[in-house]
Amino acid sequence: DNSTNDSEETENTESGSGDSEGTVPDTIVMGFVPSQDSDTIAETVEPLAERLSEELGVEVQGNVMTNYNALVEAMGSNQVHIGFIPAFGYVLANEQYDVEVILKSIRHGSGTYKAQYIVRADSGIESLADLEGKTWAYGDQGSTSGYLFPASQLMEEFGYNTAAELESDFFGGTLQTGGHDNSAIAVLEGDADVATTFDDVRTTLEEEYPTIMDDLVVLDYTDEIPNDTISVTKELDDELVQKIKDAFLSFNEDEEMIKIMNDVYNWDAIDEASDEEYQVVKDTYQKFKDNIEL
Amino acid sequence: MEKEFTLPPKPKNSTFKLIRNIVITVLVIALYVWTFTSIDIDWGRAIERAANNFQRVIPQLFSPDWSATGKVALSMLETVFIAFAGSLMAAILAVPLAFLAARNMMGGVIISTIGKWILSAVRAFPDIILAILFVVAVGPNAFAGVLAIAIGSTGMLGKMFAEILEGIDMNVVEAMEASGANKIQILFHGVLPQITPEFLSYAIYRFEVDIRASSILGIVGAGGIGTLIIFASNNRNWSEMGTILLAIILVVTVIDFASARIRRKIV
Amino acid sequence: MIQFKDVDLVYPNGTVGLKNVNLTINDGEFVVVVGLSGAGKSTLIRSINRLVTPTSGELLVDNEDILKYRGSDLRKLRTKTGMIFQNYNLVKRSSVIKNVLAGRLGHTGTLRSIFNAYKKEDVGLAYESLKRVNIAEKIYNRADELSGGQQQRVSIARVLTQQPKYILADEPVASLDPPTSHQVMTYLRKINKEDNLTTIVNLHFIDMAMEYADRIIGMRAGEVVFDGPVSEVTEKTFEEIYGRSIREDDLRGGADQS
Amino acid sequence: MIQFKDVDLVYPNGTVGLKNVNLTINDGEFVVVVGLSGAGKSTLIRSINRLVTPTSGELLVDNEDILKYRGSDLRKLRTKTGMIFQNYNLVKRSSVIKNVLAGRLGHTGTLRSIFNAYKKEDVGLAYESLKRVNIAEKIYNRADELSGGQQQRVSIARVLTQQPKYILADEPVASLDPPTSHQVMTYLRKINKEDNLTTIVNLHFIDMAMEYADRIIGMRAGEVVFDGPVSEVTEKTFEEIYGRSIREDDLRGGADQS
Amino acid sequence: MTNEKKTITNRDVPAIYPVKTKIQVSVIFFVVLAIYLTSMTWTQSQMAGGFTGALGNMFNVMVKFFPPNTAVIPAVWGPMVETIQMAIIATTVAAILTVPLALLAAENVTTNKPLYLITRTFLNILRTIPDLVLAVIFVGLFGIGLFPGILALIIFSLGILAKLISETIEAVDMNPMEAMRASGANVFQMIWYALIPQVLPQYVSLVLYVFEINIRASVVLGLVGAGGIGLILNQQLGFYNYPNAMMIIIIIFIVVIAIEYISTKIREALI
Ligand SMILES: Nc1ncnc2c1ncn2[C@@H]1O[C@H](COP(=O)(O)OP(=O)(O)OP(=O)(O)O)[C@@H](O)[C@H]1O
Ligand SMILES: Nc1ncnc2c1ncn2[C@@H]1O[C@H](COP(=O)(O)OP(=O)(O)OP(=O)(O)O)[C@@H](O)[C@H]1O
Ligand SMILES: [Mg+2]
Ligand SMILES: [Mg+2]
Repeated sequence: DNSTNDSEETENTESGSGDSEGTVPDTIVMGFVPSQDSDTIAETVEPLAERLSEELGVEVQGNVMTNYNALVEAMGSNQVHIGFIPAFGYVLANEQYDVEVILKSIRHGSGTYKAQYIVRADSGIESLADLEGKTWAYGDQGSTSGYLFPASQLMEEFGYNTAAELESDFFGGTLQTGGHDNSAIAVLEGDADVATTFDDVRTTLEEEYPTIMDDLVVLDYTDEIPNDTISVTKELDDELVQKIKDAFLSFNEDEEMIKIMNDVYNWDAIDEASDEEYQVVKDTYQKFKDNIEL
Repeated sequence: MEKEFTLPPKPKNSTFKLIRNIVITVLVIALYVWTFTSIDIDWGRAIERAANNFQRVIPQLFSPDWSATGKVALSMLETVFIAFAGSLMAAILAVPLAFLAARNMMGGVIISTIGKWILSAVRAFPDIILAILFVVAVGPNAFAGVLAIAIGSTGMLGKMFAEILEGIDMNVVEAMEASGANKIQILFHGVLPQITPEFLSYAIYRFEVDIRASSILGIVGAGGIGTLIIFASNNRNWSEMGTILLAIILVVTVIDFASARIRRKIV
Repeated sequence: MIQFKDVDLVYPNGTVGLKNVNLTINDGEFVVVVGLSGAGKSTLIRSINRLVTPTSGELLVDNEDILKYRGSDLRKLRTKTGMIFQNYNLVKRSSVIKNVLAGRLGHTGTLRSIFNAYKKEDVGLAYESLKRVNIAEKIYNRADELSGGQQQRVSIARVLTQQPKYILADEPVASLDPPTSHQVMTYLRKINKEDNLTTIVNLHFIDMAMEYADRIIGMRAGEVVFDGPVSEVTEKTFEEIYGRSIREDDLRGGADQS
Repeated sequence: MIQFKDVDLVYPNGTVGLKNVNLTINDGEFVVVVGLSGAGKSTLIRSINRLVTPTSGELLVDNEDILKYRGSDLRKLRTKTGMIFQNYNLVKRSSVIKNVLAGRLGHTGTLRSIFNAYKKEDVGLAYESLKRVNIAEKIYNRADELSGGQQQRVSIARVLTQQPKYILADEPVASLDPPTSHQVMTYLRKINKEDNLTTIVNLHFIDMAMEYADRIIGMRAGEVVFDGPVSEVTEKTFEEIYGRSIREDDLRGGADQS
Repeated sequence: MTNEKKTITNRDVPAIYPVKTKIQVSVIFFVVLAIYLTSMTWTQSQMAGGFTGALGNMFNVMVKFFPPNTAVIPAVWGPMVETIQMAIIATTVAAILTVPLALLAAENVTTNKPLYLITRTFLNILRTIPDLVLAVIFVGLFGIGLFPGILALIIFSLGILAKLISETIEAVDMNPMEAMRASGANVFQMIWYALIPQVLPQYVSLVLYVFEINIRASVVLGLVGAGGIGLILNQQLGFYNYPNAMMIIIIIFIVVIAIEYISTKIREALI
């Protein structure tokens, strides 16, 4: 029912001017929600904002937020113009406020990543089918790699219509852990049999659990999940959007910038992206949207 | 004194009271039985886990990551500013609400009940929703944090202020009434002098609490200490968590100390 | 002049506070009301400035029936009757001068008083009043830094600053020791004489009542059981007021059972 | 027998509480200590059960110097001296009987008392004591439901239950009205005579002191300025105790400035 | 008198406040104002948009939460119960642990100065740790689940409770204690007979107050895997099911109100 409101909603939002060309704000605000599906997480976007400001000749301000609802809503009300959002957050923002994706991150040479199923090495679990009746640990139901993609894959493979059925009929039990690291630890400690996490959560835990690489093995991977997006609000002036796009893409040629992006956000490069690439996430989201179990 | 004695029989509580007490006792016992039997905790495992993890977490926590000091200090300063502005705003907003909610101020149980309900409603609103609302209103920045903290604290401060108001010496109010002062004059000369020190002291106390109300600041992108906590936790960076903890303990202790002195002065 | 005409007062819970009270108190009198605890002394005094409202009868102050007063009429009445309380009822945390100035609130505009912008004369008057009760040097002390007797003197100064026509004092010395009590009573008496203020005082103490009063009113169970000049008071009068039965009964009972 | 020998007491802040006090109080006496506020009456009385500790001199109770007592010695001393306070010092939210039984705490083991497992005799004794002050019917009432006089009687019952050898009463009637005061004093006197308990009472009231005491001790500024039987008390003695200067000075000052 | 009044000269009219107070108050006022202005400019300096449309924007988001979806009530029940149970256990344990700590931290009971100071400091440090940090650390230590959540709540409420109760203890009427001391009672007997009855009503009402705080704190705990209603609230927000989230908020509100009502009743029965 949300989608029916969309057009009104966006018209209502104060956009500064009724110009069909879109607006050029005095200060461009970037909102950044780091994805939990990555092994290090950035705390600041300061260097990026400064560079962008130089390139665009407009003041750019960057803020890191810890909750993507806040970012989505901020983009909806035009308080944030450029959002660094994980795929799932982008899908919501696009559905609610017609936010458009312009760029995506490239990590480890790829524009996508995968989620992994991890089990204990000595568990005897060899295939996804062996998971029947076992306990499943995931971070939370809003996590693309931790929940949505693996659940969708299992539902298709074993013929369940809703996630609720999957959880109650296929699995013996589920454990919501709040984070990927916690899921992996839950399997390690024997509280659960399988965890679904980003690839590869084990590296974050190596320091605390030195033998984790051997103790836990990857059972399987999910389909490809699109990487984090750089998205802009609909109201932003097209020309400006193009300039932003060019500016970001130019960073690919800039050694120093790539290093910053890599150090802080694990990004190797930035690539163009279009809404279609996120169709797979949209489809998955649709599957869960109305029957997600409380 | 050796002689026989009989105590008079204990007075029977009225049957209503007796039944009430029995019902309450039974309910409380049932509540505990229900809680402890139905809650899903494997105590043994938890202890075992703690023993295993102790080495992993605690030593790191107590060997703070000094390289993060600059970053943490900056966030802390930011947080202090936000908390100051937010709790001052809350302290002001809470005053009219407290007068509304205090039983001895506006007359009428109805008004005070409504006032209390408003305060409860404000308090029941989760930080996360407040944060979203204020980000939408003013964008992701420290000021959204100020607003979120202001509203979040208003509920608690209003409740405490109302309790202080209910405890004032009404004789003084009567004395002023007897000298022909009107309501507003009584408010300024009879009521306010009695409550100001406590109000201030609670406001300062709330300032301390707000410095710890960190999660909300992470949500709004205010960059305060809350963001750092969440990131340190997501990255399982215990030594940085140690630094953060140390910073908070330090700052709050300093403020606690200062506020204790201020409070002693004003009360 | 204050006149009670067939005044009754029944509290909402049914307790009878005043029963058929008829009294006339003339200007400039110094009247002491005595009676046991619960006799209705406070009720009598508080009726006069309408802190409580009699349920029937007429109560005339300066020939106007005050029982119908509301709002600003009431405030005007209270401006002209000053009241002194057993527990002083000072704002403990405010300074002495602020407490004394509070007596002028009834004469001061709301806005003025909010900003503490009292008229110069008012502040002067407050200071004069403090001098009259000999406590001017404590002007900036907080009220709770003073001893009981000093606090009561401040509260007298507050009433003086109010420049009332009547002073009502509800057991003004009950919390004080005898020498201090005498001192406070002496001040009250002095003011009564100097400014010709009609003064009505509730007292527990028989000897003190005799020493200071022009006229004594004895109350018991809401009724006036004695009314006359001090010279008419006999040992028997007091027994009547205090109820012979209470003292003797109680004691005899106690002695029986031991 | 209680003997003060050259007792001095200086409070940590330098205030002199007692100055060179020499007194002997014999068993069974009913002594009233009078004096102005701050004269040191409370200090004198509280030295006897060591709620305050004199800084020099000797204080013998039953021929032992109590100034060196610590720990259990001290508790034993306190068990044998019962104390009655101006404000009754009851636990307001506990029942009368629990308050009275508290008098036996000194005679009861910690564990026993925590579980309210008083000995049967103790409970009987408490009940007897309540009967003696004629308030047995209030046994299960909460202390704060009683009037002042009744509360003071409960506190007397508490002391009786303690079965002390000495009773110290620090202004036991200062918060009570005159008839109730007389009643409480009568009970104290009765107990003094019946049980032959040495009783030392602080009083503000001159007339009451004269009415009940065997012997009067007058204090001023920490010193004993009068000590003798009631018959020796003259109007002048009292003026000496209360200090003529204070009253007159104060008043004259006040009158000057108006 | 009347003549004198007319001759009051300026010299006779004192100021309402002594000069020193005036200066002090002004200095404090301006310092606070200065910090406030600094804070405001500093925090607002990052604000790009300004206030235009702020209320409209908020309203637009707010309407998305309505109408609350009542269909989720049955599903919310489980986690809500869990939250209540967590709060019950945590509050009970904290209430028990508070007693010795509060006594040790009360200046009028603990006459041993070093002991008092140590307890005070310990409690002060305890109080400074944010609930979120506690939850994160305990999840790290004990793994996910209700247990670390409960522990976090215990420590968190202990800090508040012990401080407030020690303050209550410091404010009690010491006279009954003196009376018992005068009759030879020892320290435990004094506490048991004179202190506990006086502190009990305050104690109960503070415990209930902390219970209420604990219910609300569990919303935060859910964020880090420490169980309770916070988990599903975040999840519903994450899925953009705002009407569901609103229903959850309303249920939390009802529970808080109910607890407040019950605690008022209990307090009335006790006092
Ligand atoms: N607000 C009230 N509601 C109900 N009854 C009241 C109220 N105020 C006083 N009373 C009762 O009215 C009676 C007279 O009370 P009042 O206060 O006038 O006595 P008093 O002579 O002043 O006694 P005291 O010496 O104790 O001050 C008493 O029985 C008292 O309990
Ligand atoms: N704990 C204390 N510390 C310092 N000074 C004290 C203390 N207790 C009493 N004093 C001072 O010691 C002097 C004697 O006090 P004490 O209480 O014995 O007088 P009192 O005769 O009982 O007076 P009152 O009639 O007011 O009870 C007073 O000046 C008093 O201020
Ligand atoms: Mg009265
Ligand atoms: Mg004394």
